[in-house]
Amino acid sequence: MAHGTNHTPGLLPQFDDLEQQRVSYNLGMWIFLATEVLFFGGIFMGYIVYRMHYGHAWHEASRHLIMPAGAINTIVLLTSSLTMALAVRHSQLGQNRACARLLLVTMGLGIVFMCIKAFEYHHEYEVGNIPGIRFTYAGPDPGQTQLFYVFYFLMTGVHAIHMIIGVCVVAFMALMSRLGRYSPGHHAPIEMTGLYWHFVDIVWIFLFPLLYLMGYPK
Amino acid sequence: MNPPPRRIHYLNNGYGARSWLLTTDHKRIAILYLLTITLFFMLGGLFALGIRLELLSPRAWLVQPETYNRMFSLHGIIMVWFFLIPSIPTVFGNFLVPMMVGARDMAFPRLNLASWYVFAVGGLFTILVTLLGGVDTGWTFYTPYSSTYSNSYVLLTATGVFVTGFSSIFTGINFIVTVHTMRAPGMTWFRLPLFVWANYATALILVLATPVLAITLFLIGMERLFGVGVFDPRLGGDPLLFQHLFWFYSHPAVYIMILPGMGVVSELVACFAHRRIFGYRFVAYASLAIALFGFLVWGHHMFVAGMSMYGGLVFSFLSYLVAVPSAIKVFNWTATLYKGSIRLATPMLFAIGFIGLFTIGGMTGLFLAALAVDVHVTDTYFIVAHFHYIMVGGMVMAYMGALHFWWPKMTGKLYPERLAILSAIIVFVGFNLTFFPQFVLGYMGMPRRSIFYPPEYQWLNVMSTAGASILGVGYLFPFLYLFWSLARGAEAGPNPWDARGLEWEFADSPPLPENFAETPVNDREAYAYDLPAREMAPSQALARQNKAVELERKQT
Amino acid sequence: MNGKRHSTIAATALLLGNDAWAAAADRGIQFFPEQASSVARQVDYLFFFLVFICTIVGVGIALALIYFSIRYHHTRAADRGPIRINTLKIEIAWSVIPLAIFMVIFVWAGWLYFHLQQMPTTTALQIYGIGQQWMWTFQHPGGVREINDLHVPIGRDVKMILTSEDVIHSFYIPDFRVKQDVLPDRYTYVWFKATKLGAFHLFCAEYCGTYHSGMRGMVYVMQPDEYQRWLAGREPAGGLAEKGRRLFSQLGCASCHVAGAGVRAPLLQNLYGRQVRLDDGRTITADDPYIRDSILLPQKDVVAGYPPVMPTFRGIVKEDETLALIEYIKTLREAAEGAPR
Amino acid sequence: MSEHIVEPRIYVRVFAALMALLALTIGVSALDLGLFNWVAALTIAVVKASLVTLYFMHARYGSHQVWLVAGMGIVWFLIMVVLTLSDYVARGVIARP
Ligand code: HEA
Ligand code: HEA
Ligand code: HEC
Ligand code: CUA
Ligand SMILES: [Cu+2]
Repeated sequence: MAHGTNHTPGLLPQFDDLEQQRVSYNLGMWIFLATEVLFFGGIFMGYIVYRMHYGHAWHEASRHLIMPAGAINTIVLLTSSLTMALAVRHSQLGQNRACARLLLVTMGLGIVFMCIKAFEYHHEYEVGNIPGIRFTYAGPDPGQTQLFYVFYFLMTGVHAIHMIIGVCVVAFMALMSRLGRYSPGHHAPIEMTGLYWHFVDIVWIFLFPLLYLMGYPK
Repeated sequence: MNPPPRRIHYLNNGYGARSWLLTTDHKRIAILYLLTITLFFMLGGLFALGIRLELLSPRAWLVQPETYNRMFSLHGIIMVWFFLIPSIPTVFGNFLVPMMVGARDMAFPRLNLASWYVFAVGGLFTILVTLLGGVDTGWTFYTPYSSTYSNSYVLLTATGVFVTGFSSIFTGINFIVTVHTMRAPGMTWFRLPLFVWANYATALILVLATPVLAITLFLIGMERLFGVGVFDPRLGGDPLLFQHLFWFYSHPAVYIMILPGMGVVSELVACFAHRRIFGYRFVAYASLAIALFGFLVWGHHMFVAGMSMYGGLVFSFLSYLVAVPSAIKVFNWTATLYKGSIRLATPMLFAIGFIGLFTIGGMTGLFLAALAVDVHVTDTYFIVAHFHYIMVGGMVMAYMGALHFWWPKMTGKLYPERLAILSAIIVFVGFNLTFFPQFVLGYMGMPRRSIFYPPEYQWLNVMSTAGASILGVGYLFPFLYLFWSLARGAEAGPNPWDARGLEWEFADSPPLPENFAETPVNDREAYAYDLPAREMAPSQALARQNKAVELERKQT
Repeated sequence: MNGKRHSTIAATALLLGNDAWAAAADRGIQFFPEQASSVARQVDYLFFFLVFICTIVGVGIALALIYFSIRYHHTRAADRGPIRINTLKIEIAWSVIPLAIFMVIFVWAGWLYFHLQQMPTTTALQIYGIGQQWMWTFQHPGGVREINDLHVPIGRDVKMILTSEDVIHSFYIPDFRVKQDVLPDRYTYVWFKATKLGAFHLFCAEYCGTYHSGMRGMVYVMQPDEYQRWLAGREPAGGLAEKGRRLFSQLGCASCHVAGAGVRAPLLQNLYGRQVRLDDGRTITADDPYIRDSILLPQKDVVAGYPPVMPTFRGIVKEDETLALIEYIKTLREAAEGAPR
Repeated sequence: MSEHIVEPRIYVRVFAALMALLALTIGVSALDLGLFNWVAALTIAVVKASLVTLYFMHARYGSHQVWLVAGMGIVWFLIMVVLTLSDYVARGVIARP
């Protein structure tokens, strides 16, 4: 500490006590998540407009996605959210090792999600459904169908970027936790990671029905 | 007697490049921002001079159309995102918000520093674009021109602005959290200075609007990279969707560009009228109301864009609602002067200039929100005049006012008052000569973004150019004498204006690295000009000396 | 051409070296646009009203600022006691009174806008306008085409049907106080009734690229008989509909849209203006955008009872060709039995 | 310490509810309910998201600042959607649901 005004471990100099610090971090993270809502909101806005505009073509196109893959991924992500919530709980109780373990599980599930996603992307590539890279669709309404895939890749792609960031952060947090950097009074970073992870999960909760289920029933 | 111990403050607390580039001190970060945005202001101003020079003639006499288009695009982009949006929040907001609430620093000092780096990276992108040959889409990036047809560095520019957006978001988060959790004892919400309220409202907009700009630019980038048609009608997209998303950000963004200025003016008017601000609560709530209602009116930029008539009516109506809180502010400032004890120092001149010019600019906004009139004047110089009146006549005036008002606090020096008054007058005159003719031009029908124009518009353009050169001189002056004052200016002392507020009453000029020797306890309303200014407690002076000795010892 | 004299680049010279410049040049110094259409005066009244109100308010505020600055200057003795006015009342007053004024403006302007948006019906002269980087093409009903200039009769409603070949443009005649953005792949409309003879500027008001400001011309308002003579003097080889008829067979439309063709497709006689039932149950009026969509986006609105087999002609027919086809389809009035005409 | 520590039991229950809702939304999508498919899918998604927010993210135990901020994100998104759609609907672009 530059001026040696306080000595509580983990307490940053601009704060008076750990409680103020925790509340600040928590609030900051929530505000960040609100910005994320609007960031995704922009794409969702586009989705809504075109979906209402090109209902038929989008309906058809949606059926070509691998719905079971999306469903499995939903299960994977929801499970990872559970393990994340439990990890945060352990860190609240000061059980750093248990926390680290659960964070690793969370991270693992995140990686599973990414693998399934990669498999799907690969499939779309094989079929030739990736606009701008390999788009060979030849059915009716090519423009509108392409637009569906544009949104599919935009939405899942931006989500996947968030997942990658999330996996990295969770891995780092697991390490820090294992090193015993946190205590019941000071574990705001873990909590924030948890908030972020759950948020990314929530985005997927919406993406799944919007992208995969709208083609059903015929 | 011993020589007084060397006074330690945030400026002499380390000199190396590291001590600046790795600083987490909000005051130093404010200085970093000040330098950066001054650079961008000069760059943007240079382009403005280029525009004005070219428009001396109705034909292309100085540059080619390609170049002209790049000039106004870069002018707009740089002035908006790299000067005006960061201007007051990141310089004075950063410097003052923690001090005004009585905190040692922002809630997230490292995030604060990160925001400057992110800003600098975005700025480098933009400078790179400028060097490579520029961008020609206008600051509005309308599709499908920007996504498909433009042959300029749209992608790089969009990346630059996208990156800078994160700097806005970081700053916004910091402000909100700081105001919520870092207030000193006794600093209740309704004792906060109005500058803090204004920056709080600004931060709300920064946080809620900027991500939409980010995603919109991201989509443009995708379109340019992969040729996918999110906004391209040829591929099934809708260009109006782009406009909706862009203005959903950019209209609130214009309030980002005025609210902090309003906050500054509240401080200046109260200080130099030596009076409690009239209708404190109304002014505070008006800031929040502007932030909120500002999100409901974006469609007024699209009245003739092919939006539905119904949409036009709704957005016009809402635009009138958002004008009311601005009106409240103008009336309250004016009323504050009543029965005041007025000193017409430089900051006050800028503040009065702000009120007058903002009123003109705002009231011409009412013309634009009037549907049938907007049909005629949209995309003409009337618009250009409208927003320069608000942004240059309003916000830049407020920025200059803030610079003069807090310069003694930031540097500990006084600037030469006479020269400063002279420059304020030059700026005012030059400004009106530059932009008033543009209202006339606009109603006559001269389209904006035009290098060629019919000859009958020439005389007004010549007037405008003449004004711009006067304006340029007016802006050059402060550069010189402020620099001069760093070396030669008189010592300011903690409270040269006899102002109220924690930063004046409890902190030195320049302040200590941690702002206050001990956390101040606030026992008053804001703007308690009816009471004498509070003195720093002797214990504070003592603590300061002890600290100085301690630092001295460390350095040797 | 006097263009060379003015500019070094040929393109600029070309764009700017036309008669429009000469015509504009003798206008001398002006402060105010001419009122050359039926709505111009109405818009100006509203404008003057706004100027009036805002001048009063603006001057009032300025005077107050100056007066207080002098009266209460710190060097002068003055009453500086507390203010004995009910703050709440005064705050409410200066919120509500401006709001009331704003509402007057809103209603007035909204009403006028509504008027501007009501397209004139049958009697209007319909002119197609196509914007492209960086010129205007106008097509009169007879098929007469002109570039950048627009000739219209005085005293008659003119309805412009506008579209763009590439980016967004904006059709703007300041002296008429009308403006409308022109979008690719979509029709937008604007109408005016010229009330003054003469030449008026026509601008592109939406930034559209390098020569955006060169994308302009003149609107010539003429007496109706003069306009007719002008039209007749430039009668093209074939009218717009004639061109459409040629395209109709060239593009193979006729192979489906005739009675007894292999593919079962609707006959197009009497289509224009009729109500069409679609296979999803909607009913839609067969207007310009509908026919345009039928050609360019056939799957969007499929006629009830027909298979959705019509191929899209997007990318195959240009905007002006689409217009010609539409114009031709409009002429298919008689309940003919065989192939059209 | 004002922080709330949630029992694992509750987490597991919430998780079970989420799984059930997932099954439900897939199930409902198999039935042809017309427009109601959309209503159902979105309602279920909103419920799921709320569960995650309230329990996993502890919003339920959060301060009203947190509620305010979280609410703001959603309300602002709705502002964007409602006003934008008001244009599209009035333009008649969006006809088919
Ligand atoms: C800081 C920036 C700023 C601010 C604060 C504003 C404030 C306002 N603006 Fe402005 N505007 C811009 C920057 C700004 N604008 C820019 C950059 C553009 C162009 C973008 C582009 O296309 O490039 C633009 C364009 C623009 C348009 C679109 C024009 C067009 O392209 O067709 C409209 C239309 O409604 C508009 C309206 C308003 C209104 C109603 C306000 C109101 O908030 C103003 C409220 C204030 C007052 C009204 C003054 C004080 C009031 C009184 C003293 C009350 C008494 C008055 C009476 C009773 C009459 N603005
Ligand atoms: C946000 C802030 C902002 C500011 C501060 C300004 C400042 C100025 N602007 Fe700007 N302007 C915009 C925002 C701004 N503008 C925007 C958003 C557009 C729309 C762009 C678009 O259409 O896309 C625009 C467009 C615009 C146009 C219309 C171009 C067109 O449509 O064709 C014009 C024309 O006169 C103009 C002029 C000026 C002038 C004369 C100034 C003056 O106030 C500038 C004064 C400053 C100086 C003169 C420089 C001072 C510096 C020095 C003197 C130092 C000298 C330098 C060195 C020593 C290195 N501006
Ligand atoms: C392969 C056969 C085929 C060709 C070629 C074809 N059409 Fe069609 N057209 C159809 C069918 C089938 C329909 C009815 C289903 C539908 O609306 O898509 C139709 C519908 C239409 C309609 C709407 C008719 C109504 O009653 O509402 C118009 C207008 C039209 N076509 C114009 C054209 C034009 C112009 C061309 C040539 C450029 C053309 N068509 C070429 C098969 C064809
Ligand atoms: Cu066409 Cu500008
Ligand atoms: Cu606006």
